[in-house]
Amino acid sequence: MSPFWTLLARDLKLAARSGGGAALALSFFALVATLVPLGVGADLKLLSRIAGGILWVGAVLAALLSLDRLFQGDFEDGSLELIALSPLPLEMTALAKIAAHWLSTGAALTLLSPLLALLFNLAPYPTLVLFLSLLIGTPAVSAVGAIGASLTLSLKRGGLILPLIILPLLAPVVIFGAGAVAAVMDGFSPNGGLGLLAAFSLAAVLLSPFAAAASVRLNLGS
Amino acid sequence: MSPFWTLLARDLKLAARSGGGAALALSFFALVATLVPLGVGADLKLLSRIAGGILWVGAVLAALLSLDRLFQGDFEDGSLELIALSPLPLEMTALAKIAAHWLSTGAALTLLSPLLALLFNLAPYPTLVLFLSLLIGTPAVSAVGAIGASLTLSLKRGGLILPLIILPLLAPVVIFGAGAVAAVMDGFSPNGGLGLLAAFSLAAVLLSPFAAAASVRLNLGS
Amino acid sequence: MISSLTAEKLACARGERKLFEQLSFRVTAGQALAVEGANGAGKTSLLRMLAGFLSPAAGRIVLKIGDAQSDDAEERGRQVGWLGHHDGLKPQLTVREQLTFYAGLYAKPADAAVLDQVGLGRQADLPCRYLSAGQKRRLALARLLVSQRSLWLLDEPFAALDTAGQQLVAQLMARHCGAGGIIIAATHEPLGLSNESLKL
Amino acid sequence: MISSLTAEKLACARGERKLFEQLSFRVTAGQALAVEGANGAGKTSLLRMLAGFLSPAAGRIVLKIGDAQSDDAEERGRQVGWLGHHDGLKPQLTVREQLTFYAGLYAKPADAAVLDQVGLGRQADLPCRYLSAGQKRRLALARLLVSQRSLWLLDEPFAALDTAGQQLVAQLMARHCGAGGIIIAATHEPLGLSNESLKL
Amino acid sequence: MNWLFKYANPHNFMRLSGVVLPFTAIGAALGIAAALWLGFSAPPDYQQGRTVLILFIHVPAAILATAVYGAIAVCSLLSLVWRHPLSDTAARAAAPFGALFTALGLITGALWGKPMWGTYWVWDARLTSFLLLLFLYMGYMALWNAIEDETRAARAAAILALVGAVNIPIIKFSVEWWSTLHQGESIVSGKLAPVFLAPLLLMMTGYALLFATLWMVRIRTAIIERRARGLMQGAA
Ligand code: HEM
Ligand SMILES: Nc1ncnc2c1ncn2[C@@H]1O[C@H](COP(=O)(O)OP(=O)(O)OP(=O)(O)O)[C@@H](O)[C@H]1O
Ligand SMILES: Nc1ncnc2c1ncn2[C@@H]1O[C@H](COP(=O)(O)OP(=O)(O)OP(=O)(O)O)[C@@H](O)[C@H]1O
Ligand SMILES: [Mg+2]
Ligand SMILES: [Mg+2]
Repeated sequence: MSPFWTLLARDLKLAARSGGGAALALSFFALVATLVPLGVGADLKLLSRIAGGILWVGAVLAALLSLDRLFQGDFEDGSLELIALSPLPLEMTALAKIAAHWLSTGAALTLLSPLLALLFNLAPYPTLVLFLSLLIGTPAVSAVGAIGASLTLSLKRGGLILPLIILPLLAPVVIFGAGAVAAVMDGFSPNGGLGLLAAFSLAAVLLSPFAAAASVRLNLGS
Repeated sequence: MSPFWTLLARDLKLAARSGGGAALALSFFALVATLVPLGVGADLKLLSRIAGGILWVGAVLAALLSLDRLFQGDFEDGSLELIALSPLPLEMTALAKIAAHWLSTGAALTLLSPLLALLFNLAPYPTLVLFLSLLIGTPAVSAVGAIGASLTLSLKRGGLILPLIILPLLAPVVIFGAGAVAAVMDGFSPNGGLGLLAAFSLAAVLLSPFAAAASVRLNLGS
Repeated sequence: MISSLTAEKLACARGERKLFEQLSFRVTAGQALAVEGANGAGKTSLLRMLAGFLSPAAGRIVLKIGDAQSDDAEERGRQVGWLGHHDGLKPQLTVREQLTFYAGLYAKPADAAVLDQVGLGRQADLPCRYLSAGQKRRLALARLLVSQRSLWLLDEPFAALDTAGQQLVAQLMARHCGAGGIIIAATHEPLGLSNESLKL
Repeated sequence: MISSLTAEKLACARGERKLFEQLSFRVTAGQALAVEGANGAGKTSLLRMLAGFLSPAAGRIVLKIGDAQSDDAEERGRQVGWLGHHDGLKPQLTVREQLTFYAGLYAKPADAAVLDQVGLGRQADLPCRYLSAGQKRRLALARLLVSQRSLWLLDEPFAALDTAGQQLVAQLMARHCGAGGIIIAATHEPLGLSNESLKL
Repeated sequence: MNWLFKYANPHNFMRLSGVVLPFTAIGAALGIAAALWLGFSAPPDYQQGRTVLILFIHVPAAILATAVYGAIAVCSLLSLVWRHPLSDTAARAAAPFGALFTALGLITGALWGKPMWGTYWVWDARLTSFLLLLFLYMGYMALWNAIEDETRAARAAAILALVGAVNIPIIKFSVEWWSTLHQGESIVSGKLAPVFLAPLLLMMTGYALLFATLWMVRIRTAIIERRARGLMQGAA
């Protein structure tokens, strides 16, 4: 395996062991999706109306919950120094970590979403659009999140500053994603929204490794 | 200052420095409250309908985000051993930590809630009930959260398993809290819901220090 | 004042491995005991057992204070001054804040002169994140002094210290024993005082 | 193969404090340099500078490989074998997994015999969370060997090791120099080989 | 770039800003006073009544809020690419004012909304993107405060500011796509009556000069503080 795949595989393994990984992001997502109806009330029409928005926000939050340790664990125990000295450029390191994060959260959340949509009484077509929008949009969450995680790397309690930094940047993802679902519910085409989402996601994944690498480098110099 | 207050004061200081503390819990709360309309749509009538539920879920999530480090930071750097050897019983340690957490999250969230209620176009009386329900209910979130945090103490990535443990326990809080808001919006009295909430909260704060202390003790023996 | 600490036929099991069995020793006031052994022999485990974090797989630990004796772990913990592998420092707090915190926690006065004693006078207002490895260790020493406990459990007290630091530790240990305290220290080097030693 | 490493008038500032200035030295293939100094003198900072994590406040570091020389930090990093204050181990991974990971990351074969060499043969399948302080350090040593770098930067290589472990380190260092490698080590003890030394 | 480096080194900045400061301060005071006087003497709007006066506080605040973020982004670029030492100080000094202008715009807008739209808040594109801007400011300032080491904080904050700068147009655009209600562009297209336009433009100039004044004062304070610390360190 090349260094890139080695790192990716290790991050997935770490996520899977001891309290991380897909299963847990899923549980969190499912729990939020359950709590909201408990709070909002059982009106099925109301629920299906807000389903797209709530599930999108839930997915972003679920992904966020495991983001703050993306680089921090490696920083605190000295692994990050060793990774920085390896033949793998820091940009590729960031990309591997984004990919691992997406696989263990975003991808899993996407797969679970149709089931949760069922709880919200969402019709099949909007459900499909929700699924697609999550598939296209969640990589952007991991990518933008990686920037935030690398900036807050050296903060012991970065847990709360991270959302403050990245959530405003993620507003377009939520708008385009949930907007596409709303569009089909109102009888419009979702293509515009999904297209914009894809463009945002692509740009985020391509550019964020550079920003993340720069701020990791910065934090190593301490 | 007694050992109890010393610990409480230190935890507040740590929360305030470097990316924790009330300001950030608030921002997170406000951000979630902003993302939901972005996802759900701008319909003010719809928003005021779901305001109670959404704000309650948002408050629980904001409190949760800083919970996983409640004991873990002290565990990893060896402070917890030193605290355990101090004259302060572990039960009181847990209580101090619960209090510090509530002051730096729950209390602040409660104070901010009327402003966010404004964004959701919630009428004055339901806003008052929301405020009261948060005031009464958020201590339970910190208390139940402390149990979860102490259980997941030795897991490096407890971030995700923690919500899984505590969110189901917190379902009653959300139901009673948001329920009280919904009740007044439908013209009923909120007293029943608030009463149950107060009972739950009181029980949680009184009992959880024992559970938390027991599992801290367990984790120290490793 | 503690008069003695007795370990009776202690056994320690980690996972499926037995680290030691039938371990008995006795330390009386004013004595120091050096615990020696290869890496992984169980020195840290023994110290954690004495502090009450780990419970022994067999045997018991008896502490005698005056004439009263007890094998309660929690009670023993109240006598313990602990210096472990981890220093218990918060990167966000300054050296002085850190010391004041532990003094308050142990309900003891925070004596600022201690910082000069361990050679951190100039760093008093520096956040702990900026301390070097040895400086962190010195702060942990200061904390040990401030806690005013009589049963010192020290895990590799010389680690990370320069020559002057090592001499300081030896001197502090000698003074502690002189004042009737008890020291049990895990170490790979001689303690530099007249002490018993226990080979694991 | 590296032929030499030269530091020219290096200066290091942390916060507003100057740790050292006008520091120059040169190490050639097969040589070892011991960096000595009190706690907080700047040993770790110097090593971090040499590894390229910190940039010097003044001066430059030149690495000569064959006849080509360069002062690029990133390029130098690719030659560095690093043993820092932190071991870079994950509690969740077993000893073997940890070693295989670093071998893969450095694109080098994972030689299982290395574990026996550092005395961790029996712990190969134990998760790192269960390792003792010295065993962690031994695993870090194994990782250093597996990475097959020629410029070793070692921060207190003897820390936490028992006597046998310390001898092992001395022996590994001698072998590395014998094979034409370069070692720069921060230490409070003699390295146990014929080496230059630098006092901070 | 050379001219910039020449005038923007701390020493020259202190000299230059010392000369300019009194003028901007006086200009700000005059501009704002004149605008207020003109504004109060203007006839009440037939539709909005006296509440139209909020316009003079609201619009300049809203415009400056965005402009200040632009200034921070430019400073960040200078700092990251050319390692210019003063630009970090400048960026940090500007942020609280940007946040304040944003908050002021939000508050005055909300107060205005009650009589105009019957509610303090609606989820309209402009309002929402403005709220998000406030969060961006808060995140930016929080990051500065959270990292203790100043050089590292500066670079981290600069990276964040630039990422934000790329994203702000996208946010604005996405929010507009999502929902629109707020007043459209009306100054440049001349839809605003001259009686209102004159005081508004004066007020805008006043605000801008006020910001320039406060900004320079904060930068100067930061420079002086750093010098003092350097001296103390040297003495110790
Ligand atoms: C909380 C509520 C409000 C917010 C956050 C807000 C925000 C803004 C923003 C960001 C601008 C743009 C400045 C620029 O061009 O860069 C603006 C301009 C303006 N706002 Fe508001 N606004 C609010 C409420 C209102 C209300 C209720 C009115 C009156 C009906 C109003 C009237 C105007 C006008 C006339 C302009 C100038 C438009 C132009 O020519 O560019 N705003 N506001
Ligand atoms: N921001 C700062 N302000 C002031 N001093 C600082 C700052 N950051 C680090 N220092 C000082 O720089 C020094 C760091 O030294 P370094 O870690 O290189 O020491 P060392 O020689 O490795 O010590 P040790 O033997 O204890 O490991 C310490 O004296 C520390 O107090
Ligand atoms: N779950 C487990 N399964 C098997 N072995 C374990 C387990 N947990 C701990 N161990 C072993 O127990 C021992 C722990 O020893 P301890 O930390 O007390 O050693 P030590 O004497 O302090 O060593 P050092 O000098 O390296 O600090 C190690 O050998 C470790 O491998
Ligand atoms: Mg040990
Ligand atoms: Mg060091």
